[in-house]
Amino acid sequence: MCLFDLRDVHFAYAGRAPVLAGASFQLHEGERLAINGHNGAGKSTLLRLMVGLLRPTAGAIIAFDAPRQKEADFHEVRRRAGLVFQDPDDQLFCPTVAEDVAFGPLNLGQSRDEAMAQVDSVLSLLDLMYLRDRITHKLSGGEKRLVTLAAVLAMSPAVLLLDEPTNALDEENEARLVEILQSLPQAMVIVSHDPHFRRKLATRSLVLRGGVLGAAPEAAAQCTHAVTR
Amino acid sequence: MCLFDLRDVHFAYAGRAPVLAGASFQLHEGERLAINGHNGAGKSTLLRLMVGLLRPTAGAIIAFDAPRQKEADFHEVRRRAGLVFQDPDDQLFCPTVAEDVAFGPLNLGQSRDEAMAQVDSVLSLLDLMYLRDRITHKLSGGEKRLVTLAAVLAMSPAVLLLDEPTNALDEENEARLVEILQSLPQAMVIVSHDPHFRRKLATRSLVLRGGVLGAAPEAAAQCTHAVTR
Amino acid sequence: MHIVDGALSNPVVIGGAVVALGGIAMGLKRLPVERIPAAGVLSASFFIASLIHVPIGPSSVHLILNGMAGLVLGWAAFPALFVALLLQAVFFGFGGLTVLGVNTVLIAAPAVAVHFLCAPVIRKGPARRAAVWGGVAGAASLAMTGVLVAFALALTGDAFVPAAKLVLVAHAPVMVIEALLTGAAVMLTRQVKPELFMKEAWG
Amino acid sequence: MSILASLAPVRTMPQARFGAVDPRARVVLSVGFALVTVGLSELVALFAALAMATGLMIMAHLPVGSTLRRMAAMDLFIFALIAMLPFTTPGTPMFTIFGFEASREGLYHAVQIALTANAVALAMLALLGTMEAVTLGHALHALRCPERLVQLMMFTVRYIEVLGEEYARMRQAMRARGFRPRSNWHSYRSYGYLVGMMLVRAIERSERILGAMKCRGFTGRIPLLERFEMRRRDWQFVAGFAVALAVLVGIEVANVFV
Ligand SMILES: Nc1ncnc2c1ncn2[C@@H]1O[C@H](COP(=O)(O)OP(=O)(O)OP(=O)(O)O)[C@@H](O)[C@H]1O
Ligand SMILES: Nc1ncnc2c1ncn2[C@@H]1O[C@H](COP(=O)(O)OP(=O)(O)OP(=O)(O)O)[C@@H](O)[C@H]1O
Ligand SMILES: [Mg+2]
Ligand SMILES: [Mg+2]
Repeated sequence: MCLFDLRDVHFAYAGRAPVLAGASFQLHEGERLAINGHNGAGKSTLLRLMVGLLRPTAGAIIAFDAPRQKEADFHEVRRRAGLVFQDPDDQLFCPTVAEDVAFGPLNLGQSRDEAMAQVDSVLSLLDLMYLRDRITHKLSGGEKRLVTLAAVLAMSPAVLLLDEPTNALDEENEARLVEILQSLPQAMVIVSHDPHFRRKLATRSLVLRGGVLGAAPEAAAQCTHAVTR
Repeated sequence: MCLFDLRDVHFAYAGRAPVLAGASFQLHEGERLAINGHNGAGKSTLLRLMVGLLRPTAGAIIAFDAPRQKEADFHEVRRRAGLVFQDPDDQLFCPTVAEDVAFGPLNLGQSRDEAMAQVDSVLSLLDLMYLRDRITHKLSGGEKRLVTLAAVLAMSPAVLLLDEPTNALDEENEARLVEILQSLPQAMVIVSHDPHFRRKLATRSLVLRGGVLGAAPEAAAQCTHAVTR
Repeated sequence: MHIVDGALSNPVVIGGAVVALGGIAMGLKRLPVERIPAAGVLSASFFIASLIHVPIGPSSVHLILNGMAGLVLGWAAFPALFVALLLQAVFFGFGGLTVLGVNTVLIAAPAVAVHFLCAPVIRKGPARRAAVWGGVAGAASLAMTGVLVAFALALTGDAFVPAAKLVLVAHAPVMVIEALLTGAAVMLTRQVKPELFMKEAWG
Repeated sequence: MSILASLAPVRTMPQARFGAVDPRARVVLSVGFALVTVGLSELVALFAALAMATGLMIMAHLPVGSTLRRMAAMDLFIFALIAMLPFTTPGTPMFTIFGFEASREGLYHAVQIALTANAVALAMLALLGTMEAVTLGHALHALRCPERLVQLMMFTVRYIEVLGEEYARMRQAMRARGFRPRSNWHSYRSYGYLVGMMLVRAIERSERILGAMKCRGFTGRIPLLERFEMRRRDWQFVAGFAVALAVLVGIEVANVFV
C-alpha cells in the first residue's frame, strides 16, 4: 500500500523564491525513507506540506489513498502521520512531560484516564518513565527530543515524519534513538544530515536539491553529506 | 601573549546537571581556534563564561593577563573581546542598522559624530553600506548575521568570539563571511558545526565533550564531524 | 473593547487622557533601562496574544489578557499596553487617536489593580492555588474593563446607558474564557519559570 | 504571518505624494486632524472631513480594497455601539421598528459618531500607517515623547515579528498533533499553556538580549539616532493641510450660524 504519494509538488513562501519545484516521491508501508539536502533546501517545508500545515501552489498530495486538499482532508492525515518537529522547543508547550504527551491523545477525543494510560504505556515503551513528571522546559536537549517522539507516538500514527531527530542528541541518546526507531513498525520519513544515522536506519534515500527530489548518491562515497551540506 | 586562559572551569545552570566539568584552554595572539561539539555540549555557555555573562562555579578565567572574577573585571574583557551571538535576533536589538552598529562605540564614550564615522567605516569594510539605514527586523537571516559581526567589529576588539556564525547563511553569504574573517587580524574562537568552515579558517581545533575540551580528531579523516556530531 | 473617536464626550476623553498620562508616567518611573528589553519583549508577546482568536460557542473572540499582563508587568503594564494600543490604532486602524488615553485606562488600570490584588498570592504557595488566583485575576481584570467601558459610556450620556448594559452582559462569557486561560498560563509559568512573577521592581 | 507583516507600513510607496513628507509633520498633522474632526458636529463638515481623509488615502496610494475592509471591520464594531442610539435618545420620532421609536436626534448622533470615527481612522492609516513603525518611533522621539516610552515601543516593534514567528511555529506543532480549537476546557487550557510558554520564552530571550547589550558595553543608555529635516515641500504640505483644516472649521461654523 502506498501511504504517501506526492506528485510534482511546487511551493514558495509568500514573496520568496520557490522552495519546491516539482518534488515527487512515494512512501510505502514498512519503508524508512531518508531525505537529505543542504540547509534551506526545503526539507522541513516538505514535511509540513505532507501534513497540510502548508498548501502546495501546484501538484498533488495523496495520503492514505485519498487526495488531500482542504484543511478538513488533513485532519485525518495528521492523526495517522505524526510529525516530529526540527526544534523540540516548538513542540513542547505544556508544563510537564505527562501533560505534553497526553495532548495528542486528548485531541483525538480520548478521555483523561485513557490519555494518561496511553502516556504511561508510551513512556514505558521508550524507557522514559523517569521523565514523566518533569518540567518540559527544563529538560536537556536530548531529553526534549525523546519526549517529542513520545508525544507523537502517543497518537499511534501509522507513519512517522522525523525532522532532524538527531539534533541535540549526544552519542548515547543517539544510539538509543536508533534502537527505538529500528524496533518501531511504522513507516518513516527521516530528514537527517547525519550519514551514519541514515545508513543505520534508512531502507531508501533521496536528496532534495533545487526543489526536486533525486536519488541519493550515498553509494558514491561515505562523505556525500560533506558535499551536499 | 596569551589572550584567554581558562583553567579547569566548571559550570552548571541552576537546578541542572553540570555543563562544564573542568574545561581548560588557552587562546594566543593570531590564533583562530575552532571549537566543535554536539548540540547542548556547552559551547555557547563557554563563550558566555569567557565574557562574564555567566560565572564559573569553580576554576579560573584569565583574560588579557589578568584573572577575572567580578562584574567590574569583565567590563574591560567585553570591550576587548567581541562576542557574536548564536541567534542574531538576540544581538540586533536596535531599530536600525546604523543605530545598532553605533551602540558599542557610543558606550565606549565616543561622540555621536565619531560613532557615526565608525559605523560608516566598519560597514564599508564589510561592504554593507547599502544596509546602513535599513530596519533590523526586516533583514534576511544572512544580512542579520553580517550586521552583528559589523556591530562587534565597530568596537575594535582584539579577539572575536563567534558562536555558529554560519547559521542561517546561504552559500554565497558564507563564502563572503569566510573571506571577511580570513582578512581580519583578530584572534578568534569559532564555534561551528560545519567542518568545511572550520577547515578553511581554523589554525587549531578543539572538541567540547563531556564538559571538557579535548583535541579534535580532525586529522583522522574528512568525516570526523560525522562522528562528533 | 476599543472605543472609537467621536463616541465619548470631551470631559471623558480628556479625563481618560490625563489618567493614562499619570499611569504611563508611573510605569516608566518604575522601569529602569535594564528592564526595557524585558518589558518590550513582553509587550510584543501580549500584542501577539491579543491576535489569538479563541472559539466560544459558535463564535470566537480575541484575547485581551490584560490580567496576565498586569500580573507580569505591574505598573509597567500602563506603558506596555499603551504601546500595543498605539500600534494597533496606527497600523490596523483599530480604535482611535483621541481616545487612545481612554482605551489605555480601560485596559491597563484593571491590569495594575489585579497586580496588587493577586500577584502577591501568585508568587508563593503551591502552583495550583496560584493558578486559581490567576483565574481570578483574569476574570477580575476583564470585569473591571467591562465596568469601566460601561462607566465611560454612561458618563457620556444617558442615551448610551442601554449600550453600556449590553457591554457588561457581553463581557460575561469572555470573562470566563480569560479566567480559564489566565489560570492555565499562570499554572505553566509558576512551574516553568516562577521568576516571571518575582520581579518586585515591576510593582 | 501576514498580520504581523502589516505592522510594516500598509504599503511602502516612494511615489506617494507625501511619502516623503517629514514624519514629524505627519504625526502632528494627524493629531491635528483628529482633534478638529472630533470637534466637528455638523454633518456637512463631517462629510467634508471624511472626503479629506479619503483624499489622503488616495494620495497615500493605500490599497483601496484592503483599507476599506479594515474600515468595515471597525464599522461593524461601531455599529454595535451606536445602533441603539436612535431608540434611546429622546426627541422627534422618525420611524418605528418592532414598536420602538427612533428619534431624529438619536439617528443624527449615531451618524456623527460613524463619520468621525471613519474619518479619523482613515486619515491615520494614510498619514501614519504608511510609515515604518520604527520611523514613527523616531518621530515621536524627535517630538519630545519620553525617551523610555519610545525605547519600549522600539523593542516591542523589534520583537513582534520574531515572537510572532515563534508563536506560528508552536501553533503549527499543535495542529500537527491534531489540535482543533473548540469551546472546551482542554482547548482553553492548551491556549493558556501556549500563552504562558510564549511569555517564558520571551523573558528568556530578553535575558539574552540584555547579555548582548552588556557585551557591547551597555552603560544604561540606549541611543536613538534620528535625522529629520523639514524641507520646503514639507512646509508646503503642512500649509496646505492647515488650510484644509481651516476650511473644515469654516464649514462647521458657517452651518452652526445658518
Ligand atoms: N515561514 C517561512 N517564511 C518564509 N520563508 C521561510 C519560512 N520557513 C522557511 N523559509 C525559507 O524556505 C527555505 C526552506 O526552508 P526549510 O526550513 O524547509 O529548509 P530545510 O531544508 O529544512 O533547512 P534546514 O536544514 O536548515 O532545516 C529557506 O530558505 C527558508 O529561509
Ligand atoms: N539559560 C539556561 N538555563 C538553563 N539551562 C540552559 C540555559 N542555557 C543553556 N542551557 C542548557 O545547558 C546545556 C548547554 O547549552 P549550550 O547552549 O551552551 O550548548 P551548545 O553547545 O551551545 O549547543 P548548541 O549547539 O545547540 O548551540 C544545554 O543542555 C542547555 O539546555
Ligand atoms: Mg529544516
Ligand atoms: Mg550554542
